[in-house]
Amino acid sequence: MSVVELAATNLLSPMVLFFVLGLVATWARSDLNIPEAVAKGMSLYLMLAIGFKGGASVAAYGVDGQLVLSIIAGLLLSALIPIVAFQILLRVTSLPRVDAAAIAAHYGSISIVTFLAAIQVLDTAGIRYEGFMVATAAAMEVPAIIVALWLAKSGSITADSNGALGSGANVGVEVGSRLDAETLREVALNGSIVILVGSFVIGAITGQAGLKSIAPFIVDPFKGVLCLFLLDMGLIAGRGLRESRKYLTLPLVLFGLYMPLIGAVLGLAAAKLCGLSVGGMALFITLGASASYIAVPAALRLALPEARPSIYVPMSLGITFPFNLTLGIPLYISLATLFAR
Amino acid sequence: MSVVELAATNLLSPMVLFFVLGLVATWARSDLNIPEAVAKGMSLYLMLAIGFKGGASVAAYGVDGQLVLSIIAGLLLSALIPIVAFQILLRVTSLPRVDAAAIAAHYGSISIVTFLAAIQVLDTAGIRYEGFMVATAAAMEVPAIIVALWLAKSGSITADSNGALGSGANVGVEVGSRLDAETLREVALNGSIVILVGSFVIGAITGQAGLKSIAPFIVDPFKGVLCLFLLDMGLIAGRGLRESRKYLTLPLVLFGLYMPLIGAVLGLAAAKLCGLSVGGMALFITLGASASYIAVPAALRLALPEARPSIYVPMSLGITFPFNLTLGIPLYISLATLFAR
Amino acid sequence: MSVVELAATNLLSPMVLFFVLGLVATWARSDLNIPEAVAKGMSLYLMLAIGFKGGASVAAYGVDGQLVLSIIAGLLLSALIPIVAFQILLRVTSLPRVDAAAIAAHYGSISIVTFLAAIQVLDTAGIRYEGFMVATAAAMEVPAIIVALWLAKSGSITADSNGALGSGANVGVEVGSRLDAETLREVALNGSIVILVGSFVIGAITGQAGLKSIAPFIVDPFKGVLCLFLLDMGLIAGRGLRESRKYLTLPLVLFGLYMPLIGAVLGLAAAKLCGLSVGGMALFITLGASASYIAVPAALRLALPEARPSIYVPMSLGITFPFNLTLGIPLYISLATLFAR
Amino acid sequence: METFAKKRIEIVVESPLMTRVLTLLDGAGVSGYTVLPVLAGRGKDGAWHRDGVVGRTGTMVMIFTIVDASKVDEVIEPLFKLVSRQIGIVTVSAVDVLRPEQF
Amino acid sequence: METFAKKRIEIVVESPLMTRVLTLLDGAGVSGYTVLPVLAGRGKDGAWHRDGVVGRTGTMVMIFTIVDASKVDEVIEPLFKLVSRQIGIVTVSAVDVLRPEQF
Amino acid sequence: METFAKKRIEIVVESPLMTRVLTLLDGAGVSGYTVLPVLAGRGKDGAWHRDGVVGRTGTMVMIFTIVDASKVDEVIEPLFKLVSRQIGIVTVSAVDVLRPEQF
Ligand SMILES: Nc1ncnc2c1ncn2[C@@H]1O[C@H](COP(=O)(O)O)[C@@H](O)[C@H]1O
Ligand SMILES: Nc1ncnc2c1ncn2[C@@H]1O[C@H](COP(=O)(O)O)[C@@H](O)[C@H]1O
Ligand SMILES: Nc1ncnc2c1ncn2[C@@H]1O[C@H](COP(=O)(O)O)[C@@H](O)[C@H]1O
Ligand code: NA
Ligand code: NA
Ligand code: NA
Repeated sequence: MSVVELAATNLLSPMVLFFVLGLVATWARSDLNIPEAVAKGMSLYLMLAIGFKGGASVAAYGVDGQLVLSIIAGLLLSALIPIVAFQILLRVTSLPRVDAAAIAAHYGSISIVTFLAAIQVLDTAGIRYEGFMVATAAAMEVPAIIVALWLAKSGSITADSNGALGSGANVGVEVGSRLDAETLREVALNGSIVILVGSFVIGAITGQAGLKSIAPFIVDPFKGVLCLFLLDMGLIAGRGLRESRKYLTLPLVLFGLYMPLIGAVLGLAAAKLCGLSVGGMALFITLGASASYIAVPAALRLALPEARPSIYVPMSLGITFPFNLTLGIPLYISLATLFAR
Repeated sequence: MSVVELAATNLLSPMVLFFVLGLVATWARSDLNIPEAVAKGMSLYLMLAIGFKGGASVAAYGVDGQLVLSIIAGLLLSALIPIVAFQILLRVTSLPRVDAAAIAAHYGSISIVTFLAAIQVLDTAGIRYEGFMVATAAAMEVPAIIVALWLAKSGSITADSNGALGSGANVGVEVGSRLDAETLREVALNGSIVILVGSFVIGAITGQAGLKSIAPFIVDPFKGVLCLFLLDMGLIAGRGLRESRKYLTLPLVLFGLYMPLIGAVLGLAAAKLCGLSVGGMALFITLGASASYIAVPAALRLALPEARPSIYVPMSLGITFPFNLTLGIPLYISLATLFAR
Repeated sequence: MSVVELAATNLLSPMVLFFVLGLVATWARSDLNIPEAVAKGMSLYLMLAIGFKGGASVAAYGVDGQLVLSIIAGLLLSALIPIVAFQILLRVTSLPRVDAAAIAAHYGSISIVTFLAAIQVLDTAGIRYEGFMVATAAAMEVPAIIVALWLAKSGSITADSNGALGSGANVGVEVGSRLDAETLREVALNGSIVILVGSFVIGAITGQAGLKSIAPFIVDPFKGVLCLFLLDMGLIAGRGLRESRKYLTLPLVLFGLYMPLIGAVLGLAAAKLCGLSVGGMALFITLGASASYIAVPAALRLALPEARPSIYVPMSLGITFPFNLTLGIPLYISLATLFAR
Repeated sequence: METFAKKRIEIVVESPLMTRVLTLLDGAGVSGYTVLPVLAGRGKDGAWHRDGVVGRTGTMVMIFTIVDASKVDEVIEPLFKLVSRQIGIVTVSAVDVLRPEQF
Repeated sequence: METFAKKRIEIVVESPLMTRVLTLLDGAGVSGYTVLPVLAGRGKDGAWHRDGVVGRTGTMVMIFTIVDASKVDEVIEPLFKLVSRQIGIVTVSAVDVLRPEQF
Repeated sequence: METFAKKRIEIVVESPLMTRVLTLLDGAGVSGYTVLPVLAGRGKDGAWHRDGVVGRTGTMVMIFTIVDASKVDEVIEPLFKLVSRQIGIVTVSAVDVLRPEQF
């Protein structure tokens, strides 16, 4: 399939259309909303399912050095992207360094829903991928946060000697000083990582027999649940965008569109180094391109409270996520196909 | 199947029995209850599923003038029934006009769960129906509210010149004055309409391929979810009845039983005019007979706060809904069979 | 299968592994948690499903005296176990009599999730069981509570003449005086009994046809839902254990491990008397061995507020439940196999 | 606008007892009450710490009722008798209302 | 620490009206507000008793806003006009805050 | 019934900070606290308006603790230090309790 065909198919898939429905509903100011408990339940379900399936696939096809290699590549990628993003942001925007660092953290980390959506497209297109990519995804959640906090700290010193930068946010004396052991533990063991990795391990232990026994729960309805979940994502993304319009300057909006492409290229390089299959490459590229909007914001509220969520959340959720979901994924798959072998 | 057989089968279906279990549990004052978030989630699921299936069916069988005709007939029916209901209520009860208008609004609008239940019975009986009836159902939600507000307003003038009517409720100076553009928008774009119509459109776009991809989520478990949902409906209907016993005079209870029949006859006429199939007719009759208990109450609390929810909610939910679910639906299907062709 | 094989298979089943994941997550102090509404929804689903399947199976195989016999045996067993447990607790611990009675109530009553887990293991091992065991389970929920309240009351008199026993808890003048008709009604008609028995009856009425129509909801995804539910149980058990460490003395921990075995032996005797099949025996043993942690605590907070939940809840949920889930069930099935015929 | 002094009685109590408390308030003739959900808590029973909803029994609710000062003792005495044996607390504070006849 | 006296306006109102009340508060220029979910309630309309959430319309929310005493009348008058026709109550009480400029 | 004057410290704070605040209260030796869920809110950070729970991070909780007047400063100072850098507010008000030794 050409990239255009792939994009067209993707744009007309139930998944993307339900996301668009959510955006439209917010735009029309409908009161449609999905209870938080239900959304949380679906999100746990999706992570459990994807983790388990990944584990079961590893059990079936065996593990080799590639798993380890790919996890290491993921860790490095997650640490590298924020540095690139930070440098760009400092150049193209006049944001305080804390805000730039905070945004950078999001792009280094990943969006598991984008990852899920990419898997669906691969499945539909009949392209296989390495089951251990789930573990790689989990590994990429945290390093970006640590690197970004270090960037913010260095920023704080700069800000002290350069008061002008501090305007617009209370860039403070203690910036970056709060990544204590406790916060690190909280971030590294946040619920989504634990259920993802835990299910991956359980899937790997119980293998195909285990998968078969719970397939009617985690495999068959998966795609439908994802549609309902994406409807909620559309609603939230739409609301976030409306609330935060005033903070999103043109340079920031553009950054939200080209930064995933930069992440994608870095992800492609990493995947190439690991020698992954086309599907695995497509997923690695997607991970590089995707931006977090759950784990990272929660961590930054604790560790970098000076950074403004009204900027970083809508950038990741309102701009980059929709871009990846609609156009990004087909593009990344085409990229992978192009560069495979 | 004769109407008696149909009724017997219906009364002993899991669907109806779970509803009865809910009623019994309330009557025995059990603390059984379903969390609101779960009930809301199920309700979103049911509407998404029914909308999508309707749309996919339209995609498969094509659209013609009938869709448009049937929507127009639905709009008119929804506007006509409240007028009939209002006149009856003024004659058989001594309710203030605001309350009469409010009740009338409910009977002009529709109950999507009654509609779902009718579809299940048709499916079980192997009777086909037009997929676009979902769109007709959505179209019928709102007109009744506007007409009823107009009736209430006219009532307000009468009430001024005839103080006696006003006793029993603060029929006020400003009655009916609150259907501003904002309220109208809220009503027309309430969550259930948006997800129903949105899913219908998505179903129509993605067609049978889309349906197939999410069928394990929206088709297979549908009936079971509906059972659990009806258990909750039974619990709520039972509780509502108990709370509101004192407001439900005999004339009101009787109205709750014969008004659906009047709505049914009007629905039959509309269906006949549109030239629908037996199944489509049965659904149109059901829509005419059913009474709203979600969208209309919410709208009336905003636009007609003087009307008492302690009367209109239990009438619709505690009397008409159980009647339709148990005896009404088999009757309506028999009616449709009788008048088909 | 030998007991060791059975235990090994069980310990490596997705069900048990997800429970362990929950324990591990708590132990690592992850913030992983499942919204209460979702957990409640799953629990309703599991009870509806198991009740319905039991009823449908009774409809298929017919009812005879065994059902009645088994219910009577269940009632007696539930009344007997607390007496045994109480006597032991008075001897091996220095707990006030109210606390001893409260703990005893838990062991006489049952854990429906343990029951579900046992059914899964039987299903996996291909061992059939009597569908009416669901009714027996429901029957066993309440008698233990009444007996335990009576034990506590007798305890109160003793405590008056023996002040020393009262130390550690405000064993009061009115202990045991609060099992009025209202509380009894609440306990006997608590939500889980009503949905279990109600679904059982509906299953029995609608039979295999009814079961078939909702099987994609209540049969196919059942095992998967149970896994997610057990993850939540693991999280809760783990948290409860951590909170209550200080109250759990060694004698209490040991009691939580050997008391299920005593209950198991009594359950075995009861099952033998009723002449059940191997599967039915295994389930009866499991019921005898399992301890309540939902219905009984709720009832005791009303009827025996002096007893300390910080002791009885973690004993049942944190010690006995994990023991039964992991080692108990395989043992009970082996026991049943051994003593069958 | 003129306001009128009333009292707000607030009760945090374990969920199983909610119905009992509401029945008591009904009996005491209060004009109404409002029940709020509680997410977490800690008290002398220590057990309900943070996510400490062990087996869901541990959940609490918060009930408040606005009454005339003259009614406080009447309501609070049986209430205190009920709640003091259970897990929970009772407080009273001052509020102003707009329509005194409503409470 | 030094604290400053402010007023807390609290509104319990049926959910469908929430948006209207918040828009009103926005218009009245309050510095912020907080909305809490309500589990159950009873009032003169009696219908929302206990689990009495008939058809979900009956759910309530509780909104509170902390304002300067000088602002109370300004906020409370339109508020009272709105809420008095609906199911709901309004109360005012005294609170102390740390940063007076925040409210 | 005799009642005793105490203080109620109330904190509305973004959810990610909840554990920190509770640990702080534990450390300050309060006798207990209660945490209520929050549905929506608006403040100077404006972003948490109405359904404005952007990506769930924006949810808030409300924590209150009842303490003796003599303890207020001790609790409120570190609290204020913690909360002031975050999204949230702190208020103090007067309440009466029945059992002074409980708080
Ligand atoms: N000092 C306090 N401030 C606020 N809430 C409290 C306080 N003490 C107890 N509570 C609440 O009341 C519940 C029961 O308290 P207790 O009976 O002391 O265990 C706790 O779980 C808290 O939710
Ligand atoms: N006296 C009261 N104390 C506390 N809450 C009340 C009181 N009266 C009414 N309410 C609350 O306000 C809601 C509406 O009251 P009403 O308009 O009187 O029906 C009730 O459902 C309660 O949640
Ligand atoms: N004046 C106020 N009255 C009530 N709640 C407020 C007020 N100001 C802020 N809040 C609450 O505190 C949260 C954080 O406020 P802020 O730090 O000002 O953004 C808001 O989301 C509201 O829930
Ligand atoms: Na990324
Ligand atoms: Na109708
Ligand atoms: Na037992």
